[in-house]
Amino acid sequence: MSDNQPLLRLSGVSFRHAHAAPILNDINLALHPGERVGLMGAIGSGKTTLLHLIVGLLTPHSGQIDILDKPRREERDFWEVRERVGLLFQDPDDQLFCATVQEDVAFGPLNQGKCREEAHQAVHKALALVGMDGLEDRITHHLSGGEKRLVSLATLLAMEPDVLLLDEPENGLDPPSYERIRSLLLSLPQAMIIVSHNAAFLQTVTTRRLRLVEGKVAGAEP
Amino acid sequence: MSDNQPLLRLSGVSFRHAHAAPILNDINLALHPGERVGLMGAIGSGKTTLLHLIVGLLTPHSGQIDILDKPRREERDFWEVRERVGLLFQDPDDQLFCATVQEDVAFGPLNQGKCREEAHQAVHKALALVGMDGLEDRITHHLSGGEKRLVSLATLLAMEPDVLLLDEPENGLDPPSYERIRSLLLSLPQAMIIVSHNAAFLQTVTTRRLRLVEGKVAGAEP
Amino acid sequence: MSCTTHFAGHTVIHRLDPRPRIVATLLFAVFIALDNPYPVLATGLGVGIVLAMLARLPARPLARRLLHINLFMALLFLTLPTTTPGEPAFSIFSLPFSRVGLHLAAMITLKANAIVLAFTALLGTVELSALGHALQHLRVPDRLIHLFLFTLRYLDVIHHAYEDLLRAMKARGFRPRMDLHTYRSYGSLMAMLLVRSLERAERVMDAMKCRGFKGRFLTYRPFDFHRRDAVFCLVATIVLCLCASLRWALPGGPQ
Amino acid sequence: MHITEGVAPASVAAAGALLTAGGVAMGLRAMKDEQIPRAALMSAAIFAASLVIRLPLGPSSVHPVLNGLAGLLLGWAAVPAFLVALFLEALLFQFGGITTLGLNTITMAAPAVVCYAIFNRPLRRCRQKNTAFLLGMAAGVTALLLSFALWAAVLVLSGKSLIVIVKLALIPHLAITAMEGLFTGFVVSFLFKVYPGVFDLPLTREGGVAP
Repeated sequence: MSDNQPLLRLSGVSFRHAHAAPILNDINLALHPGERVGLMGAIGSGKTTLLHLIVGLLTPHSGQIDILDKPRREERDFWEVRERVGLLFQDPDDQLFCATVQEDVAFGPLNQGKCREEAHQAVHKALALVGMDGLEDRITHHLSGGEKRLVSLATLLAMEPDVLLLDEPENGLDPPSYERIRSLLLSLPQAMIIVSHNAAFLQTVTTRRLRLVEGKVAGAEP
Repeated sequence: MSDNQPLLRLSGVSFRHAHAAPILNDINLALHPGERVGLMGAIGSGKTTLLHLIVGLLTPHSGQIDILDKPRREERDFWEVRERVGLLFQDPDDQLFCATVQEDVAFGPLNQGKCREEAHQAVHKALALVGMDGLEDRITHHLSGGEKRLVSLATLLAMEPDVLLLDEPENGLDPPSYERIRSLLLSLPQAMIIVSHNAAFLQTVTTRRLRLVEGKVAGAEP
Repeated sequence: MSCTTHFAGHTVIHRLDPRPRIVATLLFAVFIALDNPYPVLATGLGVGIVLAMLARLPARPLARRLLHINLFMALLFLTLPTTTPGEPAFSIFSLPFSRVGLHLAAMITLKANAIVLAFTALLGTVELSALGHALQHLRVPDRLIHLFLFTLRYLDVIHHAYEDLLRAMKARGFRPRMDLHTYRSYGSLMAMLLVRSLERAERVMDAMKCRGFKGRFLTYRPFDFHRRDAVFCLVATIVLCLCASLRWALPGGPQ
Repeated sequence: MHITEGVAPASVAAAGALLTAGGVAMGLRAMKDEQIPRAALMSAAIFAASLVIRLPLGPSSVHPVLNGLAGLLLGWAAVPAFLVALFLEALLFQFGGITTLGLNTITMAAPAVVCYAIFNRPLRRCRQKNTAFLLGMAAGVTALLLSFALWAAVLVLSGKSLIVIVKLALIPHLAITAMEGLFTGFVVSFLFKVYPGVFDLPLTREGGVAP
């Protein structure tokens, strides 16, 4: 590991649902600037749970989460986290809840307290980044699968995050969209954690890869 | 090809959605008793479409489908087909819709006109086959991903089909469930068409493999 | 396939700002729904027809809508004149058709067709989420607007989920019959989709939180008011005034 | 069972609009911003089902109405939910209409709220699957009978001679009511088994407890 401060660090984090076996058990993990970490594991191994813990959608049963040099415990602590750590959901239909692309991408910046003019510029910039500029007025549910994924990513980028958490960003895409997402992720400067089943994809996109097995981070793979 | 009658035969079958390019173009394919055919191809290459055509959920644009020695054209023709050809959907959440495992597995037999007692026996037998006996009263929605896949398979087996069409049966399973599905498929007597992205899986499970490329069956692979 | 599509197009009507279209439609509909003499209703129907032509509404879907309405109207024409007592206008097979009944049925039919045509031409041509935002600009409560927009956004998603499950049921040999098995199966389908909708609602809420939602909904869509919109307002005002003066000037109108 | 455009005279339509405005205000007050997605998704599921599902009935088939179910799940929020659904139906299919929107909302949503008031609490206390089925069935039947009564009242207020339409609709409506009862019973008993907390949701709204 490098000696600069990690953007986020999980120390001894465990999580379980009420009355169930632990899903995550004593997880230790750090993400440094410039890193792109791949996270693999079977269905139900807790990959998504891990991402949700980082942005405070779930609360760990034990352990500590430090993000951007501060310990984060309560809902209020995570308000700042969510403005600087963007989470891409598995299903774009969960992420894109507004009627048009424009409104959806503007939702984050408006919540950050930006005025309409600034939000408008952020929308434009984010859509240009993912190569979807000019589609501001498209109806969200008329987009193709690949377009939805790209717009979802734009909704995150419009908030100018330092970290991206991506839950199966390539899953279910046709070859051209797949390639587009792949090269886009390689071109972005943010540190990332990318969850996927696709070893080949992670191999080309990430700088190191981890596997979740029985609630533990089971050593880095090549 | 063997000289016995094929269970199903597609002759020159083409399909396209309204106002779109053809997805399947002049497909010829036969499945004989005892065969397990693997079907590969990129996302969007029409693998799922092909399975849906066979059970009459979609209607081909041209060409002929013969199943169990009869040409099948209209909805009525496929009523019999659906009782003898079981289709496993990609996403178990599309297949399982009843409150308990028992009700879900009994759904097919009840549709076949079996009485409650007979249906109950069919349920028991099918769950035993997939190694899930004793779970009759579990809430389907609360099962794990691997369990849902096995129960989905049981819902088909309860109808005692002659042919199984399986859409990515191994996708996303953890190693134990994967192994369980693999050995289960090898032990079943039915002829099968198995769609998958996983070449290694198809290699060990199927007797021959085909690939869909640009709407055509592009020659058998070893 | 989408079940939430409007009558898209590029006509003069489509290009108008939705806000004055909403106001004009409401005023027109309320006015026509009042007691009116025949010439006013005929004028109203004429206005509806002109609007439908200006919006170039596609013939088939429009015919289907009008048929739907007018089947009910046909029922009124059969029942009202034969059951309403009064001086008979004519009789068929010695069954008298009363003048009062015929008058009532004719009034309702004219009103309904005039309103439906204007409503479809002016509001059926607005993209639905834009309509929601236009209503927001017209001071409809924010929560009601967001309820509308969310319902609209997820209607197709849920509709697809229904179709996928129905297809899977069909693949397992399901054929709807009039028996308990069918009702129970449809009941399970409905309930399963409710459960999945609730879970999706939680994920949507999570996605909103992740993008900085802190309890207050902020969305915004601007509209532009052009000169053609001013012209539309002027024409709409003139037409409504003419109809109103016709109503009060004619014998039989309110005094 | 919608009231068609043009049938109701202005006074009746205005009364319906006023009542609906009051009900909607109640419904919106009982709902917080973060509960909007949940209310919308549930009402979208109910609305979509009422379009897609066709229950066989004799030689024909009918769509379920589902306002009893909506009441059990949404409470007062059923009123704005039905306003939205009926507005969409008027726009997309010309069922109902713009001048009768208020009347149609009351016809559908008032029975929903009544069902909520009568059946929600017993349902939350109930421990038996069969009781849940019966409560659901009672809610479905009550809602449809009330809706029919309101619909008939609106027609008769609109013109005494329209009572003939009411008479014609009575028998088919009773058949539909029976089916709706069975259907709602099955839905409720499923939810009771799989997701019993779902019937607490309207309450968290009023109590202001976090979801």
